[in-house]
Amino acid sequence: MQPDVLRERLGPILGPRLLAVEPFAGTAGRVRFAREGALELFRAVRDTLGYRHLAMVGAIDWVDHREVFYVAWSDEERDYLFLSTDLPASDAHVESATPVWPAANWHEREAFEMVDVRFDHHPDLRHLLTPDEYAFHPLLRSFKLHEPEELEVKTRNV
Amino acid sequence: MAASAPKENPTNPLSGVVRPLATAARQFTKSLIRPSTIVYPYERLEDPKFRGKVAVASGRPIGVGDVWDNYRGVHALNIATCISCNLCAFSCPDICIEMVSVAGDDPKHPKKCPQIDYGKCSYCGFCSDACPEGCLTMTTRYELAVTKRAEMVYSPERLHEVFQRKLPMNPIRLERPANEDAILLDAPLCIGCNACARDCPTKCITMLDVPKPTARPGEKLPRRIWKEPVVNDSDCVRCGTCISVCPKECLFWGTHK
Amino acid sequence: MTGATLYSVSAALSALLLGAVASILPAPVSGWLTSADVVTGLAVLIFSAILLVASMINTIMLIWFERKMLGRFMDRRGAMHVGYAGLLQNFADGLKLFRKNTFRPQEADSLGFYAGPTAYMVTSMILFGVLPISTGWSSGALPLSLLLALAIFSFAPLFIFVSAWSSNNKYSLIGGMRSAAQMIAYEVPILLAVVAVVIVSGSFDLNVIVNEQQNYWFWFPLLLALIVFVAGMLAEMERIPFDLPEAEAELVEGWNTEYGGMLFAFFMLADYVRALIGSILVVLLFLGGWTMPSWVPAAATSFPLAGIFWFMIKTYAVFGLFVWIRASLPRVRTDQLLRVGWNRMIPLALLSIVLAAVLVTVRCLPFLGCVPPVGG
Amino acid sequence: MWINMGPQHPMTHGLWNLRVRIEGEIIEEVDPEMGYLHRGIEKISEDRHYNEVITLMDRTCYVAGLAWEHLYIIAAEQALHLEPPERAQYIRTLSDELQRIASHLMWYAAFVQDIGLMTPFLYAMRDRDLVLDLFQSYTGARMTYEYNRVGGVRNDLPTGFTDRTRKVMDWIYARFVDYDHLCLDSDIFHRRCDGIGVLSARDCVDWGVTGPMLRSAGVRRDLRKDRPYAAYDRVEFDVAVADGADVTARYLVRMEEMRQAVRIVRQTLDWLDKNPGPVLADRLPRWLGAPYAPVGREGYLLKRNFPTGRGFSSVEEPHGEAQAYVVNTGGEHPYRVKFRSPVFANIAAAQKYLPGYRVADIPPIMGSVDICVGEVDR
Repeated sequence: MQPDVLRERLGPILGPRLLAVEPFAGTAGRVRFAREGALELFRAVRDTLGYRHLAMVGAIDWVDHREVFYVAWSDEERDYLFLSTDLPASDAHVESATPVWPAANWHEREAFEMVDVRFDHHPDLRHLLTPDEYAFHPLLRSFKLHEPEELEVKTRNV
Repeated sequence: MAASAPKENPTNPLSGVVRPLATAARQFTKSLIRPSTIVYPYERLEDPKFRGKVAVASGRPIGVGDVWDNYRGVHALNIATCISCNLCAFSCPDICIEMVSVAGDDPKHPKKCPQIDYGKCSYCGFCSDACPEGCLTMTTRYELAVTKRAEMVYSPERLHEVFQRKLPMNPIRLERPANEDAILLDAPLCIGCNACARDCPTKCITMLDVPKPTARPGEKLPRRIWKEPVVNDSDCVRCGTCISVCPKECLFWGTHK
Repeated sequence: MTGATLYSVSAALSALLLGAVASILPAPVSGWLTSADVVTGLAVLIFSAILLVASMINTIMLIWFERKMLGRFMDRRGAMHVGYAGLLQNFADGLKLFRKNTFRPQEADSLGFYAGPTAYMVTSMILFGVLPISTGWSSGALPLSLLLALAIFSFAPLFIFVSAWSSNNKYSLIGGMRSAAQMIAYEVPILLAVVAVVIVSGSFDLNVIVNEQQNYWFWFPLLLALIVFVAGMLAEMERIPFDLPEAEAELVEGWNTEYGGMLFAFFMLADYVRALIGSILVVLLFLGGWTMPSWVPAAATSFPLAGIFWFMIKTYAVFGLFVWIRASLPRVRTDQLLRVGWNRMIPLALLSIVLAAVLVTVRCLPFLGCVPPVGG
Repeated sequence: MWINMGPQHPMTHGLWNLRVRIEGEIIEEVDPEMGYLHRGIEKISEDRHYNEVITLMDRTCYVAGLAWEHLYIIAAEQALHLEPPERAQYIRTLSDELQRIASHLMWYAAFVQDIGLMTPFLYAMRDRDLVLDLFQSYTGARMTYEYNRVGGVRNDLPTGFTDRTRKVMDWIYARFVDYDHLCLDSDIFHRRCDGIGVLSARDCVDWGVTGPMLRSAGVRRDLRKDRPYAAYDRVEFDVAVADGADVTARYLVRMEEMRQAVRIVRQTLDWLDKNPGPVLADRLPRWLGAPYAPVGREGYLLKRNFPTGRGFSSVEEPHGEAQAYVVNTGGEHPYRVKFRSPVFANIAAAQKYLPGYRVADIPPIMGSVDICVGEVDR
């Protein structure tokens, strides 16, 4: 499925909330959309275009804004589709994809704890990999790694 | 062939018990004389007797032969040929290599050689790949158990001891890429301080005189030594020491036009 | 009943010892020491000490035997380092466990937690006093020794359940309940299979049962009973494929999850004691006990310890069969195990009783010879 | 009653916690808790040179290191606009398939132990050792290979390697019969494994389940066929599919995949024998080529502009479909690396395929998922 075909088929459904469809090697295209149309887009991508399998959900911290991306796979097209949306860093939230793709559950939990993106109407938005009381979001750019010297372990024998 | 249909369930419980029993018994008879185990502290896989044959059946030792040629174990360092270029330390992803002084001929300018902390080392081999002189290589030695954390740190002398044991060494030497970058000079910035030539581990930088321009009236000439570094590309190991010691940041990586 | 028996040896030893001690003591004490009661009492003590040491050494050797044999099934060597071919490895393991601190979970019930493994161990060890090993090498001709042995053998689920419950651990509890269910389910077919043997031999006395097998061993005519008995014993001993109570894949270590150090060693050792006893019972009931095959020359049969020699060979061979099964079969599931126990094993055992009755009626089998008259 | 299976539990094969609510022996509800092995590999990657991330890839999945290296390398090469030489592609294909055999043997070993069989565990580990010997002979390590490089692979195959590999493949192929004798022909195996852990094809797709679990439900999907990468479009093989979607079906799929892997390995060996050539792209930028540039030097990148790019790759890893997403903003470190592990989704679907079965069924079912916690937690 070519990017222009994607634009043709998704345009009428999303209208202005479809921002751009760019070619992206390794996938059918990169669909950029405004977050208001998230759930409609997911439904359209799954039911109309046939991308039934959600491969991954991730988030990137671009300091000034955050990007959430979704990768879906279609058995008919034998290809991936890349969806992404930009969220303001101060108010990073987007509709959860779990009603459409149950597979999004854990991926969104991970994005929530790592990049501090909230997913509205997620059934169970807890931390996945870090403890519940962990107050940091490790994959934000503001989270700096320690220099190895600082982590030097002092032991009795040394 | 593609869709391997599920085999029919053994309907007869008796045969469903007899087949596994027979298979285990067959292995039992095979390994009665000599099981495939290699009794490790007494027999070693890297022993020559296990080499050069694919002996996999029970009753004979397992070994695929020559598997130790590329092995990445403890490093061996030849202090004599080390040029203190720092490339190993820079290429180390785990920051476990530190350049420390070793006692040498010249007490005033001690030579710096890598010291490796095996508590951090991941044996990736990037350092020995990066070593331009082939003096830091990896050997087949893999036994490192010690009782104290400090003993995990191998000083250059200890690494040299490993080298002197003449263990089989990793023979892989990587080719330099054809289009690798060279050291270029941003000439107007240079002050001719000789720092690069002084610290160059291969001594491939020579300071050549540049003509001192005659000052026009009213123009103030920069205060500098009128020399410029020239890099001999064939000798250069691309360690970047000159770039890091340059006080004016006038040296940089690039390709010749 | 020729030659020395274990009791006669210990009685002689006791008389010798007491006589030596009495000779250096004043008259009233020495007279009391050499009196028949004291000599007999010490003889019993020596007898049980010898029996205990012999059975413990055998149990530990059994563990070694299993480790080495399982190793060969798996194309490896088993224990190799301590002693020749790892012979002393289990002693080293035992020493290590003995030196370990035995701890008790805070919420565990103290009495049950400590009493469970001890009672389990003790009841298992007592059995050695009941089982005859060779002619005269038993603690006496008990007329119902088979019943006594099986009764003591079936104490185990109680103690396992007590120790599991008092560990206050969910895995232990599940393991204990499984263990109790499984052992009770397999008690019944085992007893029914034994009934077949009893019908043919006409006695509950193990000595008599063995003597009945002089002409031919019972394994062939009572094959069905043997299969039921071995399967039931596997379940009783909690060995693969019936080791659900301690199925380590789902229940960590089952009912002994919370045990460490010497208490764990008690469980481990008692498990192997029970394995040894299971093998001995199979040998006694079906493989002719200490009787020798007919091809053994007569000169060899009269050798003093020949009976014990053959007995041990058979016992270890039976245990080797258990190891072989362990090496090749996966573990079944609880519900399947219980279903097999109640739905398959009991009918098979009943059928074997019928076959035994037929055998007693017919009395003689082609190629094998005749059963001696019942009660003989 | 809630019981915690893990984080220290024989069933888990790694560090994770399966919380199970049981009623008697029947599972009512499950709640997997992950994160015990979280090492922040995605975060560390942001602070590392492109080639240095490879050392992390071996540790992401410690039983399928070469497959994960391959996954990352494809994405990184795409982000950096590089093309590896053809011989390197074949070597990567060979490595992937050898790794698939090694990983599936590891799975087999762990799985049979879950149903109480100890003997095939050692058979599989012994035969896996031979594959590890092969890895050692050309990558230099048995577990952490660090063999792929951006733009190719580190070194060519040693002499005599192809002959040795053929012999080992013959040996292992013959061994598969023994494995089937001990499991598939065993009555108790079928009693334990038939009809448990069923996850229908529709649920598989909904929950993002991939790999042998998906193919065991009858869905013929394999990235090696659907979107061929490396040299998979130039070798012949069949996709292993089974019906039933239960534990036995997964067993059949994996065994068949190992047989197909042997087939692919033989073809790549034939090609590699005939076509010598370079294994590392020669037009690498200095800072990616070997030997490696000092990465700590700031002066280098300040004065040059590098192309930016995004790389997305997907690889049929032994456990399923893995995806990597690498964002290159022109620095010497990747800006963001995101990995998607197949086991991540396969465990997330546990609430679909575990309830209704018994506690004793948990080990075989979770064993048939082939869990590698390293790549779930990353």
